[in-house]
Amino acid sequence: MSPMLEVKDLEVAYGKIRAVKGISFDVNEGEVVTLIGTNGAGKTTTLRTISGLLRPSSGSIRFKDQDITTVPAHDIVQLGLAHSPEGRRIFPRLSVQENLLLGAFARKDKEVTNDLQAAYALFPILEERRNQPAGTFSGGEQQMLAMGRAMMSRPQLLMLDEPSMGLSPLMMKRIMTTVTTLQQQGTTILLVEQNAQAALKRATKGYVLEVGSIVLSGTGAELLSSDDVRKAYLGES
Amino acid sequence: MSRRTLPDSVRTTHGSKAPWLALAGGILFLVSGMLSWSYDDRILGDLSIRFYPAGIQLYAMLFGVIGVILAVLLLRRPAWLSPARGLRILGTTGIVFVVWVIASIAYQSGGLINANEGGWVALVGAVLLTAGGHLSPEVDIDVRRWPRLSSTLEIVIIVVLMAILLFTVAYTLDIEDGVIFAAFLIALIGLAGGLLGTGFGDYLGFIGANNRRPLLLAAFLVAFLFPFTQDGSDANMSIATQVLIFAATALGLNIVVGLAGLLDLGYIAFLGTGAYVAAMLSSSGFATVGWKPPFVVVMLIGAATAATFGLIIGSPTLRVSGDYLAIVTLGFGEIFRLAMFNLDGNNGPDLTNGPNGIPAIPDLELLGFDFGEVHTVAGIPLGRFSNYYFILLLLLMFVMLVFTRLNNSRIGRGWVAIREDERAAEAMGVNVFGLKLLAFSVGAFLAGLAGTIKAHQDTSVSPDQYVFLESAFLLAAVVLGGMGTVVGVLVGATILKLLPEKLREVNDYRLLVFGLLLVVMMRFRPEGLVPSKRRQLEFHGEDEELSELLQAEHLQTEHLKPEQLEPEPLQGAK
Amino acid sequence: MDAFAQQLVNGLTLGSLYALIAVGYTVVYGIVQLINFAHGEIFMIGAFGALSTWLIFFDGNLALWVLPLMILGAVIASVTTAVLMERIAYRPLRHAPRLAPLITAIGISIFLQEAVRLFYDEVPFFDFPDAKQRVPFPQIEVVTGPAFQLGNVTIQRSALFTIGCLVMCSAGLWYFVNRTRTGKGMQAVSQDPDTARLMGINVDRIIVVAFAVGATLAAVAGVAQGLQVTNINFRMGFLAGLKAFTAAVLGGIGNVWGAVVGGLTLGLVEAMAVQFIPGTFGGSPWKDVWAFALLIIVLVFRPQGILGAKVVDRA
Amino acid sequence: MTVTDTPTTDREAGRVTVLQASNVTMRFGGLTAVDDVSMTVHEGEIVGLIGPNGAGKTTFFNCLTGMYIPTEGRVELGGELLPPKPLKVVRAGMARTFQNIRLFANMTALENVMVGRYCRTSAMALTSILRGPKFRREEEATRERAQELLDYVGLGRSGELLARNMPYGDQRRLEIARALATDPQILLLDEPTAGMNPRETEETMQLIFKIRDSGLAVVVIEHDMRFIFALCDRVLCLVRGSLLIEGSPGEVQSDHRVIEAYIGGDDEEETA
Repeated sequence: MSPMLEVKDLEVAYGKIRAVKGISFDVNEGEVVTLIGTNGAGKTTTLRTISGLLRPSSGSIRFKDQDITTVPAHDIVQLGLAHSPEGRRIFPRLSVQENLLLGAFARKDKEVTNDLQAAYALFPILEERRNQPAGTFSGGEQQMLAMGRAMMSRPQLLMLDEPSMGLSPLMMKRIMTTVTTLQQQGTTILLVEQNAQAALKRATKGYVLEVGSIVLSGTGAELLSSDDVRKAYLGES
Repeated sequence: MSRRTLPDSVRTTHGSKAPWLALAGGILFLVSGMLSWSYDDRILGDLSIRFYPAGIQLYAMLFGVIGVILAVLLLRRPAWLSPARGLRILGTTGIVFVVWVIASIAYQSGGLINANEGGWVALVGAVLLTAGGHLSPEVDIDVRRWPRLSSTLEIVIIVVLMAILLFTVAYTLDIEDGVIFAAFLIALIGLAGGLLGTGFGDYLGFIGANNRRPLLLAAFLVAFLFPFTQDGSDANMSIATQVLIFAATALGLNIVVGLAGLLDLGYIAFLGTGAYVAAMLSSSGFATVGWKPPFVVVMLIGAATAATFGLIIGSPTLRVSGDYLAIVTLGFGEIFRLAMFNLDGNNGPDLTNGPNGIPAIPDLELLGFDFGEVHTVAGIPLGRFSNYYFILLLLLMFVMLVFTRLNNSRIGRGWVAIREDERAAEAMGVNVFGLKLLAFSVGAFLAGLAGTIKAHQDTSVSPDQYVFLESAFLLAAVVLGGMGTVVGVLVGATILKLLPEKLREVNDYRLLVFGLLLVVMMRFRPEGLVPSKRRQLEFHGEDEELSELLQAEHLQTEHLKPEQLEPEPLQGAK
Repeated sequence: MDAFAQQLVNGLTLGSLYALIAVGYTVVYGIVQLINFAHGEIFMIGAFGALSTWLIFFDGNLALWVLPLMILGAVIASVTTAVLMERIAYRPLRHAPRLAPLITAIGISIFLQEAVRLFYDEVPFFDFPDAKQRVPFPQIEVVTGPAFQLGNVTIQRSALFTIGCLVMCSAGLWYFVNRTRTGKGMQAVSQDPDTARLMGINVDRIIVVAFAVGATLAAVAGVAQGLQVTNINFRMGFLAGLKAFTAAVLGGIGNVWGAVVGGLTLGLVEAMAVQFIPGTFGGSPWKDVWAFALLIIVLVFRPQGILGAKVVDRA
Repeated sequence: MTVTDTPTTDREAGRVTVLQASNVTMRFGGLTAVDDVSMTVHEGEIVGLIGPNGAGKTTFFNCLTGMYIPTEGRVELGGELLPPKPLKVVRAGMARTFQNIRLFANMTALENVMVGRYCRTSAMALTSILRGPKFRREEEATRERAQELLDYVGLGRSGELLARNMPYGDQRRLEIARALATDPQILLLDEPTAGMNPRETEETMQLIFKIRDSGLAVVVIEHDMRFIFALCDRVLCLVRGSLLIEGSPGEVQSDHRVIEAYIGGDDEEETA
């Protein structure tokens, strides 16, 4: 079976500066795959390119056996690939419910209401505050909203960019638990995280990025026990 | 900048035919000059006689001569010249030229049937030239490897070129017929482009860069001599003064727009301020102020008033985003016009005579020199407009001096930094607000200065001279010519003032074409005709080839003439 | 007191007109941060579109039922122009420095004025009047004609029509922005275009819709203006556009309701200035000056405008 | 206003204090981005600022550079209250670089550094137009100083390159040269090695040491732990807006709270 997402020799440049220098990786159905690495390693750029916000300078991206390298972002969502961006990027002046419904913007079916209930079930606090403007939320609540919103498009593959950024340990755990829940419910997940420990622990597969290239890959457990990873990303000497 | 040419495969298979195609094209052009172009002998200076070339036929033959020269060059394949580029320019403009002439014949004499064989032959010739140019290989030329001439010889070349320029300008302005005028301009672009495109242009630029001071001197000498070519006639001198005042004002605006990057849509108001101040303080019987100071004082007051207005309008609005500034200045321009319209004694104090304006402003008199009289120098009479021409030339030189010196200084660097990244500039200690305000008020000051002279030259001021459209024209001169450059604005101002004067036939469509021109320019060449290299990059950020080119240029000047980096183009002493 | 009431009516009428046009500036700005300087011309073309519709189909017929069809004609003309303008001139410049679209806008503005001036009477197959002078606008019955008197206050029928248009358009706009899918999409794009794309929103389409919405309201304003002033001309868009932009800034550019509030405020300020500024600086010759002065004052003290926010927002 | 005594963590009391931030709190609406953070930086010292993304480092940094005025607390530079405008802050002797390089892309390297000299030169409009000897001397001095600084950061031969065409690492160093051109007492570096390869990172470290040794105080925000712990004399760790710990690299590195909050400890057990 071919992988759900297949990234091949991807290169992305801002002007002359190459942020991603020819990386290849794939994500199989049902997996949680994580990209880890320091700031500026090219993780976010990779996700933005997959979801169509950036155009690669070379390389290809295939999703469910379809070449999506040049498909515009708004069409990619409809194929079942959702992207919860770095910094959450919720629509601050819209209410929670409006934010969630925008997540289903691309859908034409009638089951949106059910999914809204599903999102509320996932994060009950969102339902309590459904009419509140999202901009007044705390970081953790915004992250829940962003994830809920991404799920509203009924994605087969969900890309999460730094979901734990700036969150308290408790909230971070809450978010990470949700990642596992979503996986169990059948969503494939591509996770970009700075918190390598937390991410690798849940990942079936991991890739380590350094300055735009993949320097290491393996299963989550392999990477967790790798000396290099422990030194570079887990602060152990 | 992008060089769109044929694929290499086509060029290798058919490249050998290129010189012959070009040669045929050149010969066809030569022949066409001997043929009849028009059945109708009343139009375009009679093109109906065979073997007796008149104006336009002569231009066609010039195309032929240069085409043949380039074709021969192409056959000999010199390593240091690129005839291909010249041919492409020559051929393409040749097509435009012939189409323009044939279209004009058809339009003026009522049908394409009146276009005779000459034009069609020339059209084939032009196409062949273009084809030859596109098929022949590009030669990378490096003018630095051309033989160096002695500096005296270089200066001689500059002087000769300037003399040719003077002659050409005088000739061009003498053409009465608008269509022939335009045809000549097109031919001029094609012929000059064809010759210079081969690499001579780069070489001349190189010589010019090595002799900036002689070049400037020669240029001003030519400008100074221009009135002497007019034999006392005021017709062209009147246009020339218009061009000068327009250019000086546009150059002032270029400080604001091109250097500091602030869009001012009400700039005409500052010119108006200067003009109104001069009018009110003049000895016109309609002047509203009793005080009649000498003109030098009037100039200073006019300019200072304009600069003050600049400060008043600038200080509150320069902090907000650029778009707002554009509209606020537009609003200010309207306020100025309305105020001048209203201040007639019925609505507010009587300062401006309202819609009637202040007429009968007397001619200037400076140091006993009466600008209204004809003076004879070396047997050549110089009329009223020639007198104003000289003082306006001085004004233009002054504005150029201010422009270049501010640009090449700490202040100029600050402006570029602000344009590039305002927040970063501020964080590096650049006084962003102060520099913007400076640009705004210097621009206003210069416009005010120009206005005081304009009032006397026009002999009247009225509100309808200072409408938004005039501001738009000034802005267009800056944009068309090239933001941030002196030469560009001079070119832009000349085109925008000269063409409507000469092309009276299409005068009604003037504004339509103007509007379209702005849109097309912004789409395809936002950096203008003679762009500042840096501006070009700002508009084509993705163009790596261009940025490397500019960099090479930097290195080249550095490498060859270190003192060239010293930004003192107008300094007299070494 | 009567004078005040009279100026209140005048101000609201004028303000309604400004508000209708101002929405176009603000909607487009909210989505693409572009000041569509040529929007005044869209208003002008709306008026000519209505006139053309009348001349082609209903020449001589002044019955009320003609009016909606004239408005429809106006809307078609304006929207077509605006959408073409976006597609041909603005879209290629989406990532250019900000100077470029602004200068393009000036070019379009001049081009459209001149095109109407030169070619309106030369449109083939139709006998249109020469637009180089003022062109009389059909005075539809019921909405023109004798004014109402309320005590000493005169209320023109066309004034009521103009205010009515604003009320209806505002209601329609509210429904569109808040209750339709596309409206929601617009709100999302104005807050965060990149994330909106991730939601599956076609940003290019939303931008076209924004231009179209603005053009629709401007077209209605064009008809209202024609009925009120009884004639139209190719230059009518310039000053109206400038004032409407002032109104948009006044209300807080990017904010739809700001445009409405700003328009009404500006109209009232102008009307009151005519009446209540004493001495020789009062009266109608100076009202435009006061309007622009107000713009500058607002920018100094409250650059974000009366209603502040930077986006298409809920009231 | 009482200024607290020099913090006890300062192991080398007696050195000149360059920058002192006391109890800085920054709120946006209801959100407290920085909560009661104090920091002292001495001459010839490198202080590191770490913390997870969104921990308020950048906000705190912006308070230090005068971009924001803190809601509470004060920031003093050389004993004087930090002036409220970025411009004046630079003149008072503080220079910074940016997280995502903000060079003047279409200017040459030399011109970029010359812009940095702006606040230490004085030629105004009239002087620039008249071009007296003073103007020329100043212009010459500016150029010389800029070239000197390019040499200093190792870009001496790149002066005529456009900033946009320079390699990434060179751009970072150019930004430092430009900042140094303002003659600062203290240099604030925002992620100076982001996106660099190990060799470039090492070179940058040497450069920062060199700057420190010339007597400047340096504050560095960085994510690269190895870099920070090798570079800094003292490290502050911010978490969720407040100061978690301040100490020597060794102390911070081994603090279990830092590992837990930032580097990512065994969250399962910790929060259970």
